[in-house]
Amino acid sequence: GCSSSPASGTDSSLSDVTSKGELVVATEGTYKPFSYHEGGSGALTGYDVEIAEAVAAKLGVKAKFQETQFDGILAGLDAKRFDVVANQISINPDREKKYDFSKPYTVSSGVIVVKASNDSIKSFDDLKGKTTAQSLTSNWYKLAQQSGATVQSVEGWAQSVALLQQDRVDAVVNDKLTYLDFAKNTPNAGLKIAAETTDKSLSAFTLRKGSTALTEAINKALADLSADGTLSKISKKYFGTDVSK
Amino acid sequence: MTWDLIWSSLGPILLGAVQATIPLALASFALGLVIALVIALMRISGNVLLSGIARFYISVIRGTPLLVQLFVIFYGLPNIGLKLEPWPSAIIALSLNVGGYGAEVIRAAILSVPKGQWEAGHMIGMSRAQTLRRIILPQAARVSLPPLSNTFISLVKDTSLASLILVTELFRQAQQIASVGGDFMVLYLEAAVVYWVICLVLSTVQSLLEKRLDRYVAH
Amino acid sequence: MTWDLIWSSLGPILLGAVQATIPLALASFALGLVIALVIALMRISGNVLLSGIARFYISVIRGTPLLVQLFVIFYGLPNIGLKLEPWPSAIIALSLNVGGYGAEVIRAAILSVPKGQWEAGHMIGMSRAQTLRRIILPQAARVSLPPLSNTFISLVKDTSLASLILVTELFRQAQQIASVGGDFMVLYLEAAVVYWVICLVLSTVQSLLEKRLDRYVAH
Amino acid sequence: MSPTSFRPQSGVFQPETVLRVAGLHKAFGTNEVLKGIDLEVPRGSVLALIGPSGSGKTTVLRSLNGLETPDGGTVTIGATSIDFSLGVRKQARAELRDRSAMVFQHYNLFPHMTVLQNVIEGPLQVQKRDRAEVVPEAEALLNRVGLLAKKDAYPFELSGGQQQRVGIVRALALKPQLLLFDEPTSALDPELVGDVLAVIKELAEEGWTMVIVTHELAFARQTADQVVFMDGGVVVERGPASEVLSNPRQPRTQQFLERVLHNY
Amino acid sequence: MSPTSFRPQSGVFQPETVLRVAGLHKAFGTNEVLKGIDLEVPRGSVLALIGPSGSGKTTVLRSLNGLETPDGGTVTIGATSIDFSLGVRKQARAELRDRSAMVFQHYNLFPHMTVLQNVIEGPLQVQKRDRAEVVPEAEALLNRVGLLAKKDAYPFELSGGQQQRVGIVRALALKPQLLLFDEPTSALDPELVGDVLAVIKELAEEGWTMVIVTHELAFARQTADQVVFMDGGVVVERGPASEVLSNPRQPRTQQFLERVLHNY
Ligand SMILES: Nc1ncnc2c1ncn2[C@@H]1O[C@H](COP(=O)(O)OP(=O)(O)OP(=O)(O)O)[C@@H](O)[C@H]1O
Ligand SMILES: Nc1ncnc2c1ncn2[C@@H]1O[C@H](COP(=O)(O)OP(=O)(O)OP(=O)(O)O)[C@@H](O)[C@H]1O
Ligand SMILES: [Mg+2]
Ligand SMILES: [Mg+2]
Repeated sequence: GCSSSPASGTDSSLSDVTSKGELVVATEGTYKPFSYHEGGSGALTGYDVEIAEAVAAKLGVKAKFQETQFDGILAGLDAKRFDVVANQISINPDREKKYDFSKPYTVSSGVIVVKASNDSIKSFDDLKGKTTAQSLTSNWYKLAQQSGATVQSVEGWAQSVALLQQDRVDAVVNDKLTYLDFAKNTPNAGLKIAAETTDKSLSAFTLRKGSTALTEAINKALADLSADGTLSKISKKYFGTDVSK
Repeated sequence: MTWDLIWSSLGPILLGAVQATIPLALASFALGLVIALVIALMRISGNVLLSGIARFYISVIRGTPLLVQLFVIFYGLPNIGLKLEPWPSAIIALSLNVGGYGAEVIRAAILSVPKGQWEAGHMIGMSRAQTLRRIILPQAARVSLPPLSNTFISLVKDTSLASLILVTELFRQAQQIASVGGDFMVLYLEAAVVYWVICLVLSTVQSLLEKRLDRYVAH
Repeated sequence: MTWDLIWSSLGPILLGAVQATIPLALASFALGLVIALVIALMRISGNVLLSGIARFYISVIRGTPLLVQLFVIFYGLPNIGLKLEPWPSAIIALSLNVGGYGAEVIRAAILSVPKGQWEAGHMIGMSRAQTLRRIILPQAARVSLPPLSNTFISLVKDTSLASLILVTELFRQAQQIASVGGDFMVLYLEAAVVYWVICLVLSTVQSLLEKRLDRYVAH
Repeated sequence: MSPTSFRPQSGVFQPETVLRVAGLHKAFGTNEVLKGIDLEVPRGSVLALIGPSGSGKTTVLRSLNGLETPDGGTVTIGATSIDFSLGVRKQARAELRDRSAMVFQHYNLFPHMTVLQNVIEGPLQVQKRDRAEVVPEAEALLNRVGLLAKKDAYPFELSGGQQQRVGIVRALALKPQLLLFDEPTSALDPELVGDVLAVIKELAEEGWTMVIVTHELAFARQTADQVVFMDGGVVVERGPASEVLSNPRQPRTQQFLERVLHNY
Repeated sequence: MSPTSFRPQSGVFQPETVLRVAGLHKAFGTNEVLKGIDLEVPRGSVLALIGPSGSGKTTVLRSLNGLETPDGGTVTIGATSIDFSLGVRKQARAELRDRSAMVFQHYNLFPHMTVLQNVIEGPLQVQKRDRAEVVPEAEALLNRVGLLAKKDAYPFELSGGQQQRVGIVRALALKPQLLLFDEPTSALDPELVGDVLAVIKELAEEGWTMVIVTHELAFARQTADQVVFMDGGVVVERGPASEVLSNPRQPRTQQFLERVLHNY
């Protein structure tokens, strides 16, 4: 709606944050390992959460997290309920029309995950005529569709896995990082990676259009955190490698 | 720009309504009514076991979220070897749901028919089943029409949950389109208007039906 | 292992029920009843404008998904400068919803009180308002108890949508826990059982209340 | 139309007594409502059952029509006899029901059926008779009570008196051996009572066997052969109509008659 | 108890005529139900309104009690006079209502209130009288009709006759200048009718001014001073009770009386 149009006049995005002393960050809270609760019902944590906290610290404010589903996250950003979204939102041209993005803090590729016994899918071209499951957040929707797959939207990763295991879909296209985390915690799931994209997906903090000052401040903070090794450290904690660039 | 979006998304949303929402609602309602009638009859039968089963069924259906019922049927049953496709799963879950809510409506409607009607049926020599079928149910039909049409209106909106088990209906269409650019507010409102129009049509049909059946209770 | 999960998650889920689901339902129901009464009275008032507004309100509330209503109040209203906190937003949306459904129940209950009761009220000199308050509504209360308790049971389950607007209630707790280990089937079932128990308690309260109020209609 | 259709059914087996009730007992919970009722109604005669409210009159009628199951006693209608102390088979109760037909206080017409449909429902659906035979018979009966013109009307379009006349025709169409009336005029406006009573009186004159619960004492005196006065679940007094109504011997009967006649 | 409480209210202004109705008209849609009704009831006298169903009797009573708004004509009760042809202010209708009290055919007691609460509701809530004064008065009235023992019972625990006596007490407790009865016994079992009629008769003897719609002609003959026979929305015949009921001059009156008396 009209709320996405840049605020006319001065950009108060940064001064608003500093004056109230907190950066309001929207996240799903149910998206392991990026944004989830410790042990299920403990404190909010995750890769995106920790990076957001580090960025807030650099800005000299506290990060205040608000958790809701993907539709609420973006609508809430429009409604000025949040300053920024940290939820592995991938940058794409459609979204860039409506939102400002920071510099990316996750660089990852997409993977096709299939059942271990499935040998018929080895590349994106093999998805032609197959059914894939896909969460609404992710950016791999188009890729799968362009490869000729029938794409089913699902609410999250856990359901994607159930659909695969029950042979209700042939493949799941998702972020590689999500799969790796899952495979680490659930070694006997009977799934495997069938193929990986060559394209990289870039995830970044998402802000309202026109939040130029805040975006720049976050970019600077990210650069600082990258320089002092914080990003890398957080990344290694969750993924064992540095995925922040 | 917003109008463009509304216009371009209207096609897929209406398609979702016509291809999934409406047929899903109709099929589930038809099947649900049969279940509701059976459960209602079990509930008012003198048999302790049958009425106990009916009570339990109604209590579980009405006491637990439809979302979970859908999930159990679609994702849970395969664990015991019963794998149903999305559409059958959705129709089963939704009609079981209509069965639970509708059973109470039908039961109340049957009980609202004056006792004298049962007696008049017996007097002319009818059995219990015959009296029920020819005398009581036609009168109960009129009484249960308004609450049943409420159940149907709820059902239309509840079909949106079928998106969780891979049925791409009206609401899912709106969500998918919205998730690309993030215009959830616009698309949800648009979907809401479509639901509203469907419900308005249903209400109109209800009024017409009520008028036709009115002689059944005017006395 | 599954039992461990159920056991360890029971605490947070019950906490969600006690801290959010139940208070949210109670507050919304109380407020919703007031709205329902006002709308019902508008609807049966002779005034064309008032009853038109009431009809429109009921039609919109019942014809559109609650999710969208919540969405509009929480994410839409800030666009016109009205920014409400999650809890007030949830209570407003849910009570407007109860108001729409409850209005029809209360209206039907008022109309079900025999006309002679109005006349007896007028005969002893009461005004319309006085008759309504002292004679009609107490009798309508008993009639509307079962359908209102259905509305309440639906409301309890509908509170789960409040998670969309940042209220961490019962179902959201289950979702959070499920998202870590992927055991959504187990946790959804667990949540369903908790809802069911809440609904059973409500039904029991309803039966007790019905018995207490029964003299109001026994005649 | 032929007046034949208005005559009682003649079976092969024709005992002189159409109805015989002996020692009928019935309790609702601990409330003993019938404490041994004996009745005997010869073919073609009319018995008027009178008594205060709650005395058990309706319960007697309902027992005869199989709507209530007595705890003890025997009921014989025509060739069917049931001893309720033996425990009752559903079958036996249904047979009893087939031999009698009842006219209710509140008519209990089927509101979703036209007048004609109300009348032919039993003969068609239960007795499985031929439509081509049933409809003319029903129309003849309706004509007889002055309601042929209303055959396609719905009950709610009729006055109470008209509805009750349909109720009577519905019972007649079943061709029962015994007609039962439970206060057939007490729900009617006073000016509508006359029409219904006139129809009943004609039926009596045509030789139908009937048991009538009524508070219309003048009517009972004129129409009934026998009057039975019940109170508290027992028969207090019985005898020829004129005798019981004009010269009651029992004090309870006298008191009741006085109250009903409101002698100011 | 003091019999005073059972006496009609005496105002300061005491005209000889308590009720005067002139040219009362009322149509429902195109159905003209009252076509100019004139009535006059002197203080302490009883008027019985009789006539076939649909003749407009109830509509007359309801107009007097402000439950119906006539299209034309004047109604005067005591000091209050309303000309309905001028268009009616709510206020005037309420005043009319305050001067009369009605006893309904179906009692219309408040089912959620005890007998005593039913009786004191009007005096307390509407007339804003003192509870300490109202309750003893109500109890005295209940005692008078033999129902003091039932004061804490709910209506559903009473027989029809008892309920109707409570209905009468509820009306009396309002201390109206005019009592209206709409077929007060026609919903009652025949043996319960007597008690209610006896109470009404006593009220007549004590000097209450009353209009009674009734089909109990014997009662009307004994109790009423004046009988008015209505048919088709007009007064067909009027006069002293014994005259109209015993020697009706109009053929329509004769016909009606015949039907109601069911002369077989
Ligand atoms: N189904 C029932 N359950 C319990 N008690 C009943 C039932 N039917 C009748 N009774 C009781 O049986 C007694 C006799 O009732 P019945 O209806 O036979 O009397 P009645 O003589 O027909 O009275 P009335 O003139 O009021 O119709 C009453 O005390 C009544 O309360
Ligand atoms: N509210 C109403 N709307 C339309 N028509 C009405 C209404 N009330 C009464 N009538 C009609 O007015 C006429 C007179 O009715 P009213 O009740 O006054 O007659 P009545 O003499 O009291 O008859 P009864 O002896 O049956 O009580 C009838 O034709 C009736 O249908
Ligand atoms: Mg009876
Ligand atoms: Mg009347």
